[in-house]
Amino acid sequence: MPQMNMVQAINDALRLEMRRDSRVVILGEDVGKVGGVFRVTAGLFDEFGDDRVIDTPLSEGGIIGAAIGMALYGLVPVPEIQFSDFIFPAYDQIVSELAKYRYRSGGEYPAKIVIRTPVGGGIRGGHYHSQSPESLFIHVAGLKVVCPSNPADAKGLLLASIRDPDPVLFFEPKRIYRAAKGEVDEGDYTVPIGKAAIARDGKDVTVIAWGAMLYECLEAANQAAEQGVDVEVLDLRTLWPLDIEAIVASVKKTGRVVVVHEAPKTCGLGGEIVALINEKAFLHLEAPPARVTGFDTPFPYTLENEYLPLAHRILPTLLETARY
Amino acid sequence: MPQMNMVQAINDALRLEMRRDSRVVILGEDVGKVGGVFRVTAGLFDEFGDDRVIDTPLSEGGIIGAAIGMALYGLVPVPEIQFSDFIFPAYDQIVSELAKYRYRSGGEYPAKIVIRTPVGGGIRGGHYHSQSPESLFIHVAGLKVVCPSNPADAKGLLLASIRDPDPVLFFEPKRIYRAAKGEVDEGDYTVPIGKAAIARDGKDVTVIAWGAMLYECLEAANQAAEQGVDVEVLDLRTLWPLDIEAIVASVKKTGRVVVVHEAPKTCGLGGEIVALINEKAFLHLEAPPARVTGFDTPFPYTLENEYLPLAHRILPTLLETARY
Amino acid sequence: MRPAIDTSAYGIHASSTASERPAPSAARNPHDTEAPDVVKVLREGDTLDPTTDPRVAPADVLRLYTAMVRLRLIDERLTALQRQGRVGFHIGSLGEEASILGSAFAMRDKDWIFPCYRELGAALLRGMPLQRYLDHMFGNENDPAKGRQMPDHYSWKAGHIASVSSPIGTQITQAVGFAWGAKIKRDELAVLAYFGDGATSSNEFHNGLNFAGVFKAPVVFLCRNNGWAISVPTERQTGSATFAEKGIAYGIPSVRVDGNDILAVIKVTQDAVARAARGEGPTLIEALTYRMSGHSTSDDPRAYRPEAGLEAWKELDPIARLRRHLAPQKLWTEATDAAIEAELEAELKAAIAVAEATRAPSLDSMFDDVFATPPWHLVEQREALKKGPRPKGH
Amino acid sequence: MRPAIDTSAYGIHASSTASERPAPSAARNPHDTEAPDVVKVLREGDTLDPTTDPRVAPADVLRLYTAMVRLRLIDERLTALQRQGRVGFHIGSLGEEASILGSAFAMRDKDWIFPCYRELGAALLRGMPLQRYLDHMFGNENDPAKGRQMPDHYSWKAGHIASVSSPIGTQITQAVGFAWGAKIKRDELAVLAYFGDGATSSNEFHNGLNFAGVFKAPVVFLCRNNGWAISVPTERQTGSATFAEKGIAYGIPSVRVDGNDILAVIKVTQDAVARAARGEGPTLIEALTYRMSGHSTSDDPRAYRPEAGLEAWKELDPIARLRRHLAPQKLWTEATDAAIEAELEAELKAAIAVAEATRAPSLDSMFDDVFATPPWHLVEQREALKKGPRPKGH
Ligand SMILES: Cc1ncc(C[n+]2csc(CCOP(=O)(O)OP(=O)(O)O)c2C)c(N)n1
Ligand SMILES: Cc1ncc(C[n+]2csc(CCOP(=O)(O)OP(=O)(O)O)c2C)c(N)n1
Ligand SMILES: [Mg+2]
Ligand SMILES: [Mg+2]
Repeated sequence: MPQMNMVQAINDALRLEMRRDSRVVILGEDVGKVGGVFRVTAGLFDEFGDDRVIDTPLSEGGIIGAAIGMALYGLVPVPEIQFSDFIFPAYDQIVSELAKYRYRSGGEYPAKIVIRTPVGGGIRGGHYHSQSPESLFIHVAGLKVVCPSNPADAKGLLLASIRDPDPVLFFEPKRIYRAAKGEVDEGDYTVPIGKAAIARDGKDVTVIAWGAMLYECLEAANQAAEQGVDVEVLDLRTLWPLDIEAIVASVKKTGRVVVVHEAPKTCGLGGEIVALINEKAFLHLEAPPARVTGFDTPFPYTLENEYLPLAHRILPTLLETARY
Repeated sequence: MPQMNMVQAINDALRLEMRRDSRVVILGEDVGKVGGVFRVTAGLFDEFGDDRVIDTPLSEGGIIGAAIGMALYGLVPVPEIQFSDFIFPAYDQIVSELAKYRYRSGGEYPAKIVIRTPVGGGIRGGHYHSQSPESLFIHVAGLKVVCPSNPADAKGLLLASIRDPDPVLFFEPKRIYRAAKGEVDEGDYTVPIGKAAIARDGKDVTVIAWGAMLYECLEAANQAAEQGVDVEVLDLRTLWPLDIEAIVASVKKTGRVVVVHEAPKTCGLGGEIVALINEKAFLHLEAPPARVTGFDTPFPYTLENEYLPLAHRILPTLLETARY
Repeated sequence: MRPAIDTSAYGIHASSTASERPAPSAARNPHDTEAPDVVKVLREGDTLDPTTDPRVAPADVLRLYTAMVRLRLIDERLTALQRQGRVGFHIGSLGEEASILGSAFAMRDKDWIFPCYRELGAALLRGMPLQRYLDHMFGNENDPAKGRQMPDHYSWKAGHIASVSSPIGTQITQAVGFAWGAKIKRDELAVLAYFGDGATSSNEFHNGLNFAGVFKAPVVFLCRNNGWAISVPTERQTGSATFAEKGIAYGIPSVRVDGNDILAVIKVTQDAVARAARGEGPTLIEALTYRMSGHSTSDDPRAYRPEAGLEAWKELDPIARLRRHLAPQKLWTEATDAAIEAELEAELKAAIAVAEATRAPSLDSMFDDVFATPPWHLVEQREALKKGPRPKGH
Repeated sequence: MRPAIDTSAYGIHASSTASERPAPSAARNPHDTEAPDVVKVLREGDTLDPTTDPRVAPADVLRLYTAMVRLRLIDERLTALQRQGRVGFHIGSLGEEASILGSAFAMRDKDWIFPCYRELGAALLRGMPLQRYLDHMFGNENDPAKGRQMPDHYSWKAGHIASVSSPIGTQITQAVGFAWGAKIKRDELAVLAYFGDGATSSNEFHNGLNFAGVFKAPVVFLCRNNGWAISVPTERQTGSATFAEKGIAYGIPSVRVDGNDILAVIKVTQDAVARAARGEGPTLIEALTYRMSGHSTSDDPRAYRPEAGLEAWKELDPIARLRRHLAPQKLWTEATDAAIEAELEAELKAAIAVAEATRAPSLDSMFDDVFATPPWHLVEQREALKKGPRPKGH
């Protein structure tokens, strides 16, 4: 199997699916001729032409609104939002329209699109090229939310997302776009939506993460191991609907849990996971579930590495929770 | 002291502050001549004129964007969004701009506005006249969020919000706009932002609520009392920043807690409150913290009373939690 | 301690305080329709302007007349049902029937319609069954929207009618995407997108027209300029002299039409469909008309506009104008309206009886269609709800 | 297991794959500036068009020339610093200096400027200290933005410069609200709002111009039409023939100007300020210019546009054109540029040295200014961070 980075794996999935299914179209800012500001759609314009890989005017609302219309017509649009920080001009189309279309029409009009967008910090992008807005979409009923942590999952999850009957927000952790490399099957395969993966087996404490922070958790887990704490690392992969079984199983095993995410702490997905664990495994808890997250401030530029929940911030919480 | 309903109390606060402070202006759809679709701004156009009570074009993004600009100039805008369901076209201006202005300019440009908007179900408004989007704003650092449950608080909290240096989302529970009545001081007074109120003293279980659902909790508490369960009811009043002290004190007293809100469960404020309680009072918990909330579906029309967390749905959870 | 719930308001309530307001503006002078650029067909007397006459077959003209009268009667009945508390809400089209029915008539069967909320007439003209509509209005178990949406938020895929949404303007961009999708697939069809004058201020008007202009999507944008967005008059909506000229900003040809002249509306819409079919892209139509009633059953317009303004518009009533055209040709007699009314009355009575007697949607149904298949959390929530107690009075 | 972090991308990376693309479009032909409606002042040779000449004092012309040269040199230096990895990012204005400096010059001191991200020149012309700017570019402790924002996202209240934001278009509506606020307060001032051609597609362009048109806010909308929005050419941005004509949709008078003719830009901006001062409201200016460099330090335009297109624009270089005007009058000699460069070089060297040597903002500072006073949760988060370990390499 060839080695690919995340960008290549996502590009591979898009190419494969566009060859297989002529209904798939890509639209967005700079996705065409230049292949996207991160080059994720590179080469697709050349292969599929301007009708299927479409540079649009500078309007996220227009991109998503038009994509919804295309979906109602029977196409399978995979719009790109250049940075997830710029998704908000389209927020009304996503939460008021896309999320509710199937429901409000009694099933007559499913509006299935996959919104691809780079997420998270790590490129010194400051307030507006670094945010992780997943919980702002998870709270809204009707959207599936996915975030892969490695090239093989990225390809398989994207193919699953495009073939899923429901709208999907597909968050691509830009910090590891090129840095995360691995073997990727060249063929057609999917990774199921709604299933987490155990990235590291452990028995003392569970850490739940996704995307770029997974690697920070693994790093912290290795450091914890040196101190005799055996950490289990769960890679959520699908952020909604959560793999609640995997979470509960792991927490029942370890009795201790830490959730890690880049987004601000308050009303982030971490809080929801803690509340769900309370509901489903309260009597198994041997320590208070903890969160290591971005702070409740805008995402800063110079102090980016102080803001992010990197391994040095995760480790103490892991140890505390394990030793509670 | 005169009796007022919520609409009258809010109107009273606006009039008082507009008389006191000539920087205060109101803008929004139908707020002027007709005094708002719920009549909350009735009479203000006549008293203060078209320069300070302004009917705008139909654009929430325009209303909030312009209000931010007015605030930068030195006015104190109190824009109205006709229904909180229609706030999303302005979401980018709120989360990318309003919330971050003071921070990103190193304090040079605080952008202080108060966004008033009716919230929640109870008027048979279906998907788009019923939602409770508070957690979508609480997650975003830089915004204060307020939701009163009675006329006296509504007036005092609105005056505090207008005088607060930070941007505030002021959610008005439309279900009780006219139904909640009470004595309201005609004079100038404020209710502090960030302070909860104990709406009912109790020792067995704490229920945390706000806005219209407070009355459902009180009703359920009365029914629970008949079954020998003594419920403490906390009215949050300010949704962010939370009165964490009041919450922790009550939970330490009862050891049991139920959070109630209209918004969908997942990633709602309830989950955050449960997670915070875990962090701050884990060893005091004698039962799993529970949530009684709207479901993770769009807000339905016919089955509105099945969707809402009314007393009949709150009571069983109260009893279960108390008897756990 | 638990206050009674206030279910009275989606919209405007009549002002209770008498107030000395500046005289409200007229918001669109009826004489605007006399401007030279406004397309008209019907002349006083029974003649038609031969240069613009779309030459609609007499049987079709009569069908349209019937549809206008029926639509008005249906509005009246729904308003009455709302006043009686039997239906929660209704938003009618009094005075705007010609704009709605003329434009819908001009679209071909294969074409699609993206309504705002005030174009029931378009759906009915396409054959949406009255029973389907009333089941929706009562939000009962047979409502195709499964009782989930407010009244007048229907959809009807078989009739190529998209799903009505409350947020203003959102359907405009979607209509453009739909039409653009057809163009990408090399399917020749056109899409009619309806919206009001207020909607021209929305983000989505801008996005929709901009994308349509760039990608030459085959869309007919029909702006019903009825003078008001709830209480806000058109002068407060835009600084431009007309809504039609907004097309210039997007390179989209546009036209103003007398929206109370059904033949003129048909003419300009047919021209727009022909442009779309020739691959020339979108057209913006501004139909000059007037919202003769309140915004909806929640609104009392006396609080913000003078009754006087209405009088001039009553002269221009689209039904009366078509009647004045039909009568001299003996296509209309006094008996015509009575017959239409009698027939409709029977249909309505039956449909209302059935709709009202049909029970509410099941609890289960609340959890369907959020996703294609309910995930674990919705299954859990559904089962918990079904096991628990029901609300009082259910 | 932890992969190295990729810090290379805010923007476009050069294409590595050779590809057979259709010839990229030119996006704004330089000869557009010859259209009869485009305002020009500078003629070939050293004469000025007397009908449009704003009659700027020679000393001011020289000051503007100096400012243009300095701006270009500063761009070059910042780009070099970015290439050396000393500064994280820079977005320059190569080729657009006249549009930026001419319009800023035409505003009165009391007026305000709402920049997009490419108008450093306007802030510098108003006197923003170079040290302040460089402290910001290095995101150090003295950065007035406290190292929180990306480079080139400054603000400067004392100079009436609003706060730069990344999301495209948001400043437009804010500028309108600001100007409208002044109007409500009966304070006579004007606001200059800058944005690019791409920004005309944003929600906020529509909202801003619509509100300004209705409320007659004293705003000068300056659209720098530089041909590109990153890789997207103007033909993909709008179906309209010009950006100026978008003003019609809002009832806003508009004008096209040769954006590389600094005197012409001054002329149309002064006219717009005069209109605003007379209470006549907003004006939309389309300045025809060209982005001669990549979008930013993250972009390599060779991936999407032919070098050939640049040649014609180099002929129209705004600095060279002003120089051709100054030289015959002996206001410019070869020595002029050398002197400007030498002076700037000394200033820059000193400022960079200080900025680079200044330490990063404190941990505490990360939690300030979210609110006026940090609530309990931020105090807790701050204290926890300060107690905990620091990241590697800090
Ligand atoms: C985004 C949004 N904002 C506000 C509203 C509330 N609202 C409903 S209808 C309406 C006026 C619409 O006016 P117009 O577009 O002219 O259509 P008309 O009702 O006159 O047919 C308003 C403000 C809404 N539905 N959606
Ligand atoms: C809402 C939003 N979407 C996308 C971007 C990414 N982006 C940054 S600059 C730019 C192009 C802007 O083009 P234009 O308005 O013409 O200004 P110019 O850069 O040419 O001066 C894009 C797409 C953004 N910053 N904000
Ligand atoms: Mg209208
Ligand atoms: Mg540009």
